[in-house]
Amino acid sequence: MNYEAPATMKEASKLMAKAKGEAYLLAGGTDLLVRMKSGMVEPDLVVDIKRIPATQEIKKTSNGYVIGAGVACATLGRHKGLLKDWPGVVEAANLIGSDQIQGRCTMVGNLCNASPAADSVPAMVAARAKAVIVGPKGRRTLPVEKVVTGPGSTSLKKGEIVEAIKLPKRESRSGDAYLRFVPRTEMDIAVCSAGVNLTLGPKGVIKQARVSLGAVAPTVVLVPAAARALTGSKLDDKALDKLAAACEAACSPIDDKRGTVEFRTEVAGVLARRAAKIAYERAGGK
Amino acid sequence: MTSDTSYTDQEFSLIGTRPIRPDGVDKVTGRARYGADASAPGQLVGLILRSPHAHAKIKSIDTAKAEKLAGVKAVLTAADLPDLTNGNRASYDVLENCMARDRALYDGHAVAAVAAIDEVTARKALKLIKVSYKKLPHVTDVDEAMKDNAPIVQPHVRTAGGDPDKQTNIAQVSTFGHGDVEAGFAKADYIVEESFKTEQTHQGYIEPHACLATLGPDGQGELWVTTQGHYTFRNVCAELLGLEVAKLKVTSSEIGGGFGGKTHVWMEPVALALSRKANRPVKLVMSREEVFRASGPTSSTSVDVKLGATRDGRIVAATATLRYQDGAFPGIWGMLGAMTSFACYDLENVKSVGYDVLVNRPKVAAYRAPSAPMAAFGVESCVDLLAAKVGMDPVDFRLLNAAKEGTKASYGPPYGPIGIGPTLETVKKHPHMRARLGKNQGRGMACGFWFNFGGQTCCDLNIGVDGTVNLTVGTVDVGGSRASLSLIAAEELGIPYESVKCTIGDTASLGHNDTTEGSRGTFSSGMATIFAARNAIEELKARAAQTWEINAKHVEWENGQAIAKGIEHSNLGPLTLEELARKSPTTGGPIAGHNEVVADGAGVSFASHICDVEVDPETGSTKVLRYTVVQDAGKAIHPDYVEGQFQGGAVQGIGWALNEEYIYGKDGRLQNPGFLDYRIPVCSDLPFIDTEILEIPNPNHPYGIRGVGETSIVPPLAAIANAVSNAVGVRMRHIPMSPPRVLKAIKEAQMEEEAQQQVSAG
Amino acid sequence: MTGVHVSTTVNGDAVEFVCPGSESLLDVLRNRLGLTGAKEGCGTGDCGACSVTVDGQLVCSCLVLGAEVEGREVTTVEGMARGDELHPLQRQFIENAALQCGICTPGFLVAAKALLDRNPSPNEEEIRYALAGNLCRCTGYDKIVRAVNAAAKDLAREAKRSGKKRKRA
Amino acid sequence: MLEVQLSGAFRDALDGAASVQIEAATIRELLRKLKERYPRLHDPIEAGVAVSINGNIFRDNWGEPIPPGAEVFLLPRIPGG
Repeated sequence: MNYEAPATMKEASKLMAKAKGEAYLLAGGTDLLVRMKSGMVEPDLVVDIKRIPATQEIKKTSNGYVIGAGVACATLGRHKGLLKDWPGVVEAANLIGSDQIQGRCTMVGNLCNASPAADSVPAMVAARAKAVIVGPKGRRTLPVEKVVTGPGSTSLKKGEIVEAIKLPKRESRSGDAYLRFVPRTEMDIAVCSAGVNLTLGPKGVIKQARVSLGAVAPTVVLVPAAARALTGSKLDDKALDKLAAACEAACSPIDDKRGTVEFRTEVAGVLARRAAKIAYERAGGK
Repeated sequence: MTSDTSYTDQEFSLIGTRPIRPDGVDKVTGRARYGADASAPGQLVGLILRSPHAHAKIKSIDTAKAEKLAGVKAVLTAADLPDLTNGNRASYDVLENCMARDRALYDGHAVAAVAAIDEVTARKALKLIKVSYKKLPHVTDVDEAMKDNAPIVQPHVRTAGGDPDKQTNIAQVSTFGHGDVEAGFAKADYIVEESFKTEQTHQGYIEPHACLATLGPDGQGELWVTTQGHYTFRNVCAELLGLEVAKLKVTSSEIGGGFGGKTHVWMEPVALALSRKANRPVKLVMSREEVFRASGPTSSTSVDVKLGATRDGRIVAATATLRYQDGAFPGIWGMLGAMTSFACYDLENVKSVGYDVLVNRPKVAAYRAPSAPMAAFGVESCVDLLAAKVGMDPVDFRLLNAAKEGTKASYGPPYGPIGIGPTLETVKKHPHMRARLGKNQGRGMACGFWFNFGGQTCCDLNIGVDGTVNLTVGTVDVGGSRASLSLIAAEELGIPYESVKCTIGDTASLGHNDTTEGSRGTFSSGMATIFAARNAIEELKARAAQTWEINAKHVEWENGQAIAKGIEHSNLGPLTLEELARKSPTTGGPIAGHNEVVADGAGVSFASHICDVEVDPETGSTKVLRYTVVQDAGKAIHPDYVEGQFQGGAVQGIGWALNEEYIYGKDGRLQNPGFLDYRIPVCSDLPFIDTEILEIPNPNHPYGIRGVGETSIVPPLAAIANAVSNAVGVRMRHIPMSPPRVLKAIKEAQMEEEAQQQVSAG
Repeated sequence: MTGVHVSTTVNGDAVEFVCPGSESLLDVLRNRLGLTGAKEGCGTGDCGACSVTVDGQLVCSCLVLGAEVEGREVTTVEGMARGDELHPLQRQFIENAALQCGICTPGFLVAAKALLDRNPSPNEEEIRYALAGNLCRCTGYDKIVRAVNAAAKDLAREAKRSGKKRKRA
Repeated sequence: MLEVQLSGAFRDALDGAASVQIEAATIRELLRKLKERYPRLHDPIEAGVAVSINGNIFRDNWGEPIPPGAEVFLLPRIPGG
């Protein structure tokens, strides 16, 4: 296996584009090395992008934030601006694994690993995050929910690399939250999860909402019906009931070692309710 | 007498104190050497190819391509491990488990092995081995395996004492008890009858199996291995490979946890055989996945319990049917379940029947008080239910029915002095029982029993020229026993704890020692150490007499020194151990004490646990809020490590109760062979675990020691089930009580309640 | 096989090694550099027995490639004691009987040190969550949490004392 | 004469008999005589046996004397974890 650590994204993209055999990008490596260990993948080439300076940066711009592909989730948790503006996204990223894993894992890696249970993805989807992709044909930007097409597969073409995640500018009177269910307090993969991002209008009425669910379908799902259930409400019980029902209706999970269809469906609704309450409070609602 | 095993009440100066452990610095600096930490010049890397099928006929194995790969030094199949077991079926089972012969019996069963110059090459070689399988029907569930039309796991197996012509998965049926249960139930005012299931769990030691094997064409070999019993490993490896026992030296490395799982050989004979074939040292280390798929977890079970009591709260009849799966090879796990199930109680009429059942899963091994936790889960759940029916407090109800000295145990013999009553009295008085509970919270308690064992033991105690002491023992230090044994030697000799250096001897330096199991480490090596020290004292007295030129009968040993007794010797000052040691070259040479003993008479042990939980009614998630362990230790030699055993056992039980389980797919393959989805408790899942050590001396040990290692895993399953049931108002009958199971139980109860309300409304 | 040549610093010492590109840092430490303090309990980042720090960041060395540490600073349990003086965490683990078999101990020590470096006075909950990536099967974690707590107090006392000294000087 | 109580496989081997009468002064003598007199006990005894004398369980000390009138139980030999 060849190991390369290029200094620029262009070089990295070129290496990936011309690679023969199995080639993988290495950011945090917390998924890739596990799969190498188990023999599930046997790379001929691994391209480590962490030596590319831009991948290590969190930039605040007039449009929000640009988070480099190599930024470890632990670093997000120490970023005061991000914590204030996108607490839901940060707490989702900080739920991935232990402190040890946190020191390595990245949101882009979490996204491109293309697991329906990825913790940071529902929060990013709810936040309208976008992926900045570089490839042989230049740069393009894609909503995060369009990157993953199924378990383990993405819409990225050969040689394309997600270089950064863009989070929009935080609107006033808005807030986000992410909750997942795991059997233990730490170290588990989400059995199901929910991300909620909402903006309030006057008098605490929800003006806009986005609700996403994880681990209840082949990919993370955005649930417009759930958003509609919240919009126009002050998050009263009726709205919450409708939210839960919409979430349950959007679930098409599987039975596996981590949970049953019934359990995932039921608890997805419970988590959406709880996350909505937190997001509402963060947005300044009561 | 130097070898009187009976208990004497005495004042101790060191026993019961908490000095630091002798291997502490090695273990906090990374210097301590475990199974995978040893290397030998020219060593090869060994890897094992494992069956991807739950049950399959092995039609052929083609190793030609692997053998031709550059860097491969040996490829091995069952053909390289001929059957030398001489009709000994138990030994043949071990051989077959190490390497499948004509059939792969479970997912993960070894079918071939390689040794190569490095891991990359060894991995490539494994891929080049072509095994042709014919899949056979499989069964992994214990109840399914007992059905008449179930796939047969081992065609030769017949139920012991049963129909000699009938193929079956039921290897053994064991009945225990006394009295007349039918008559007992006829007298009962209240009867409880329930069925329970528990899923398979693994000991989960953090150190995978690992060894470094060297075996030459001269039949001489060495094995460095993480094991609970290096002498047993030596005997088994020698038998399977046709070696002379004395020519195989086995050294036990530091052991990174065992809990019963390192009492059996798994891949060690394969490592030795690879080394013999390659004529080079071979290091073989299991991956975590291999540990889960192919070492020895404990049984999954299906248990029925029926209890009857009279209005005044006396249990008048008790029966249990216990079905335990043994994996693919016959074991005694159902029998142990039957023996332990009712051991806590004084019962006139009791009967328990244990079934040992074969399934296509890995061979079951001992796991800390093997088989007792599952039986206790069923029985202690029913005891709570029955107490409620009678209208008694569950602790009072248990106290009223608890076994005591003279009670005929449900497994047969009468008890000596025992601790079940005192642990319950302690629970009753404990502030934990009076702490307030909040919403969605519940409290549960339960009792547990384990036998404890002794076994063949020997040790050497050698006194150095400066009066320091080398104590060499043959039991493995799994949890701090070197500290306890050093305390015992120092106590007997009357010298400081720091003057004793305790070492675990390899098989060439001591006689046979049984495997360190059955909580026997401190009990039996402690006994041998006491006797060895007393033998050394006899010698020290003789040397003092020689020095003083008086008769040895006038010499006594007090506080680490020889004293000449009698007015005629008042001019003779005491001689310390150090002085005698320094004089030893001229008084007859080195001074030592030895002992070989069969340490029978281990004291049975009882525990009662209290547990508070909070259950999230919307997700079924359970959090343990508070946990208290009360257990009889006989005598706590080093209380830190006694507490450690109580806490560790309780937490293993908590994991088992809430989240740990082997999950098999329809294809009979293990779905979760890793620490990600086999969920052992993490630090943030738990509160501090409070402990209360009771000391009811074992009459059969000079210091009153009972084993302490195992009993603490017995009550948690039931204690937590009782707590969760009290919190949610629904009886939990299936362990682990994972969130999906708890939520389902809550929902079903709600639906039932609603249906009943509709009926009554209609 | 293509070997990668790596120059790095381990426990303050400059070291060089050549390893296959696919080899983990854990295997490099154990098999090439003779530092067997970090243990492989799972190889998948789920047990923390292989914990080390890379440029001060706590990681599972089984999930880092050896090739990645070019020019970095790696610290393992072997680098915790200063000469013959044990780190307060090491001392307190021994004094509190915070280990039984000891296989998880190196990982716990490295992780606990990373915690105290970042948060010198953690409460019980913070200790428990910071150590959630380290599995221990013997102790039930009780005495480990107590040892970390005691070491934090020791370090605070030491810091106070050396602070005073500095003032006096 | 001792009354030897049976349990588990030993009882099953003798069609459910709860006890047998036998004269023996040590565990060794007891086991030898049991095997001679009850050939069906041979296999279960060989598979692993422990003897309880007045409540104390012996697994290996076959030289242990059995006092007259002692309460004797034949148990399967059991391992631990």
